[in-house]
Amino acid sequence: MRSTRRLEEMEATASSVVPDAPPVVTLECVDLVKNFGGVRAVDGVSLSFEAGKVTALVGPNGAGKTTLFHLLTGSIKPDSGAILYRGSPIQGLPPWTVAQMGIGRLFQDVRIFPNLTVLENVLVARPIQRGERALVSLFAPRVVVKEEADSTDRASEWLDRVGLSEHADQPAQALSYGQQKLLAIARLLAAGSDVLLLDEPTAGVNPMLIKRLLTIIRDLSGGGRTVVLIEHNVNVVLDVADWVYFLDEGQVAAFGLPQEVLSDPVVRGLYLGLRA
Amino acid sequence: MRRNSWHSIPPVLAILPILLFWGCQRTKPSRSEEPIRIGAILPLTGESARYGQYIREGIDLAVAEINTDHGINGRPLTIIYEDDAAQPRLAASAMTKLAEIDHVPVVIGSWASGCVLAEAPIAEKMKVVVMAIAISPKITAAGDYIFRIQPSATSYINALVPYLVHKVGVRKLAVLYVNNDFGLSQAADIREQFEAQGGTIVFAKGFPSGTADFRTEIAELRKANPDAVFVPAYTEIASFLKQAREMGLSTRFVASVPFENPDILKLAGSAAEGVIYPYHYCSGPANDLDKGFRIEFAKRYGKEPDGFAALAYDAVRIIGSSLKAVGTDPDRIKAALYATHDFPGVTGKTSFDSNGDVIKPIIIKTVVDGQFVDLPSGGGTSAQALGNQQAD
Amino acid sequence: MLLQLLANGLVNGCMIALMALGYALIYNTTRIFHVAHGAAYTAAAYLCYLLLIVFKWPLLLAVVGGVAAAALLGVTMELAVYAPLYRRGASDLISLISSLGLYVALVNLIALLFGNETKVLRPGVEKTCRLLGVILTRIQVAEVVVAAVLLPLLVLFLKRTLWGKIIRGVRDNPVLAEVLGIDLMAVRIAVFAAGSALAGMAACLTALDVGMDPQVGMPVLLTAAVALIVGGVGTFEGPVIGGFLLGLIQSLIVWKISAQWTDVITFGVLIVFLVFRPEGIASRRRRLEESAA
Amino acid sequence: MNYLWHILVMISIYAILAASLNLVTGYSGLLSLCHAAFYGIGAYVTTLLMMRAGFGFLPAMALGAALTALISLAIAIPSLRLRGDYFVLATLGFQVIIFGVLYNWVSLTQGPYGIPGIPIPVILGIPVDTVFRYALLSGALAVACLVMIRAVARSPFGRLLRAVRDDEIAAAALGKNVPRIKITVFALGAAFAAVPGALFAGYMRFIDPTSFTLAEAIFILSIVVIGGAGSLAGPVLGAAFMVLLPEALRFLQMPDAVAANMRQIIYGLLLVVLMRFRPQGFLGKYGFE
Repeated sequence: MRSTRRLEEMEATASSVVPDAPPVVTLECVDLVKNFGGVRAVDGVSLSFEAGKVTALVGPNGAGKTTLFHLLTGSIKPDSGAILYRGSPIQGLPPWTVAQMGIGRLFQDVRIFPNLTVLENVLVARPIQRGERALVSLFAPRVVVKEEADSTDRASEWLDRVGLSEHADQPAQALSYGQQKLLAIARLLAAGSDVLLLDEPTAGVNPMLIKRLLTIIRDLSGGGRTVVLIEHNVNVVLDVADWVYFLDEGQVAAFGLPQEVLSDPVVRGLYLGLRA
Repeated sequence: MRRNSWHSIPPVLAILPILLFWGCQRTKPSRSEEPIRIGAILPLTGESARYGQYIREGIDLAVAEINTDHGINGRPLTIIYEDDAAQPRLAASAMTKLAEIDHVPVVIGSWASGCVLAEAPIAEKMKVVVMAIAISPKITAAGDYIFRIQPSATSYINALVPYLVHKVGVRKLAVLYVNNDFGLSQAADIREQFEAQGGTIVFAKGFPSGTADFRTEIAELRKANPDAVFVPAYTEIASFLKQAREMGLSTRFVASVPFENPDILKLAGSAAEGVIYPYHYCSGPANDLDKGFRIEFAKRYGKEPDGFAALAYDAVRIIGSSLKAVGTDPDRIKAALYATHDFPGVTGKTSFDSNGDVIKPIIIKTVVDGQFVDLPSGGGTSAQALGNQQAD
Repeated sequence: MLLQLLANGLVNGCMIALMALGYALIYNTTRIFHVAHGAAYTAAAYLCYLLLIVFKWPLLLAVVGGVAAAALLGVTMELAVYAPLYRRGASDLISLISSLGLYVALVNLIALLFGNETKVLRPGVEKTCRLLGVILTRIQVAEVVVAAVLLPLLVLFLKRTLWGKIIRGVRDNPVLAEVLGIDLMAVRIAVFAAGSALAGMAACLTALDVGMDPQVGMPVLLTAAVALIVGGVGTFEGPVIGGFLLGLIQSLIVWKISAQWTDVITFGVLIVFLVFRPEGIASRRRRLEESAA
Repeated sequence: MNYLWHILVMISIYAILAASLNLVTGYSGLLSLCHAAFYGIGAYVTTLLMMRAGFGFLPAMALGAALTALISLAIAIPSLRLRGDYFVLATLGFQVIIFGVLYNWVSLTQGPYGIPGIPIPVILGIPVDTVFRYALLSGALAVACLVMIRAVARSPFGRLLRAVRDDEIAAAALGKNVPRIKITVFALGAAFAAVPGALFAGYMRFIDPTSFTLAEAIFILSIVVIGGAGSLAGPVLGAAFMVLLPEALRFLQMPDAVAANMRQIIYGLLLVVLMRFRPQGFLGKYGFE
């Protein structure tokens, strides 16, 4: 075990740092294991994420970070271990159920809907639309029209928030990569997710847009949401993260405040050394 | 690439309706010196195209002869061919087109029974006489305007079963039928007739049209050991016979109407020897008319006429004589056809019953030395065949 | 009786396996649902007919000609239709629809040139051999011999040699293969040639045995595709195993039920495999699409 | 004029078929080769209800649509977890199986004999007994179906379909129950395909399984592709084109011996050329890319 501290110690530290506000753990996983063929991609990982905080997952490529996101969102099923959302187990549930419970995800490769317009991308994300039922759309068009007007207003607000209103009617594939990331975030916001899992939100994005992105992320956690990000950019981690998990070879190698973890010599050797 | 609008539609789309309307304009109803047009709907493509081809050869020869002999009261006869690829949908389309655009009073065909049944309601409604060359018993009741020059499938069996039971002495019969309306109805008819005559059916299985490998069925047939195997099928029977001989199945083989097809002899070779089957057309010239037909046919196409060509030839001549007698009014043609009695055709004396079904002799034939030949005692007299017809 | 049934199934299985292996070569490498493969099959049979019956070539040369024609047609289809689509980055579905178009056009061209009627290459009764009560014609014996020689050799070749590795590499990751300096287009041409030649071989042998008409290609192709799925996509022994299994099953259907249910049951088997064991018999891995997100 | 009315009936039938398949293939990206089976089930159920249970045309058609949708569930539920080629193959398999059942279940469907003498539809007491009246009926039904399909396509449900087509993993991550959406659209497409089945049966007054083959399924799919997958007007235009093409070729003075094969060759080459140079069809926005 290479981790600098044991899990119990980590938790003790975590609560001792912020003594005044009792942390609310929204999402946690316990002893998660996932094998691919002979490879242990995730090897007994236990993590917990708090409401109103930004938690960063860092670690070298192949450390199992993205696999962890797959597991947390139900895209793949763990071999063993538990995932708890507000105390109740969610492992084994299909991805749409997990998403409906309030766990949203930004994909590393954004995964916008390229042939839909920017506005439509956001509209799709709105949860529980009656017009999304085929028979309602066929036989109760008035209900749908009213609902759509409302949805469009809300969607436009979110687009405004990420600064994409002027592109609303363009096909999403016409946007730049950075703009696509903003769109994907707007989509997440529209979905009303409580927990946001962001896989490398700043990768491939120009500094201007990174700034806008980070503001949004800070606002979100400030508003009480749980934000988890996978991030390679040290400055971003130092800038927005409240907590950092360092993962290596499918295990948690370190946990703590960003400055602490990122100044740990082992972490520096493993991670920053590689990426210097 | 994604900005598309109407102007990017290929111009061919615009051409289509123009072509269509041009076509409609082009074919006006005929005046008195113009040719008399009649239609023909045949399978000219697809799996059944060969039969369409045979029928066409008979039609073309008859038309050529009528036209060299002053046509229809001085007006030449022309045929407008339409393809149905043996698909009912296309037959219906072709029927409507012939009735509506070409205003034909008579349509010959189709060959596939399903196509005739699809044509029938349209022909009834638009008052077009249909002369089908199809075999299904269902066509009997298809409508007032629907005639057919080919005997119903049942009448072939009516002629075949007494021969099998009394002349050949078959007691145990196996049936291996092509799984379509023809094969199924033949199998059902022969079961009924054969069991009524005291025989037993020891094996009955279908196979999909186009099957080329019968070795598993043959292995079973060897075990079932029948006196004879009845195989109502198309050219599939060639493969069956070949493989049956190869695998040493030594029973008598009985076929149905489509057996008389030179291709089958070519394919099966010596394996076709001795196969018994019912047919509507003799091998030797049946009469002087037939002798002339065979000579002309050989001159024109360099081969012997097929039984379907002969039926088609008779059909055109019967229609031609009706046209000569009563003109181009479909109702009068219809009446003339119902009144046709013992028309001298190359396939024998031909009449129509009140359902529009043909009454004509059916004979039993076989293969000897690679030739289709008539069996002397198998019938051939009009009287006996007529008797069978009436029993139907 | 039972032995004869097994023998019939085996002979049919040989031909399905040849066709399926050829199809697998193309499908595994290019991911094209190559329906026009059926047209290559038909074309080979007809060219063999042309050479043997019309031009009176010797049998062996006519078969070689048929096989070569199939290979040539396969390569031509790749160069004229599929390669441009691939370069443009068109999806598999575009290729599928193009392939359907090719099939319709080619089969009707063959019908136009040769007529719609059934043709046989060896009319009349064939000489037979008897072994343990099983009767086989000489052509059937030839079918078994060709399959017994070709199939193991090819499967071993594909599993053991560099060529096999390249083909598998292209299948698993065409982009990576190209980065590694493999000439993707050359590999595609090679698999189209080899796969179509196998179809041509199956076509000529089957035509010698039972003859052909212009429509024979599609059912053979579909059976081969089912054999490929049942055996296991992505392997080379899979389609062979699947081919033999289908040959036996079809013989059994004819015996126990009736030939008219062959299609229904064959495709029933396909559905069962697609739903319950999509990786096929031979493959131990589950398909990637199934597990990865 | 009847000839033109007849063509209109045919265009109506294929327009509904193509538009319903377009919901499944164009909007949802599920390439299905069993649409002819649904068309056939619709035709048979309507026919049998009319002839054996004495139903009127419209009630029989509605029940036929419902039953077809139900049967489609049996196909959709096992097939929809398959992707790409595998899904295509599964639908192809079901097409062959359903054709085989229609063909071989003689006691119910009269199998290869077909069912002749289907009663003339009577709408509001008026017998639809001329080609003109039938063109009105089929035209009206086509417009009704197309309007409904348009409503579905433009609704949030339609948007969801396009989202699933573009990226089903992303759609699932947004809380959308992807399998249920696919099953719903598949059933909806099947239900709409039953309507032209009923129209066809009532028009031909004779049905047999050979009208509902794999070749027919491919034909319907090519209408969608040629017209333009994922567009609203595309299937109508495609249907018009594909129905008119052979009819127009009837008037070209080709030697008869080659005409029919030539038509098929032209049709095949047209598909190839279109896929090469205009994969999104005449009007489509989405080219399966």
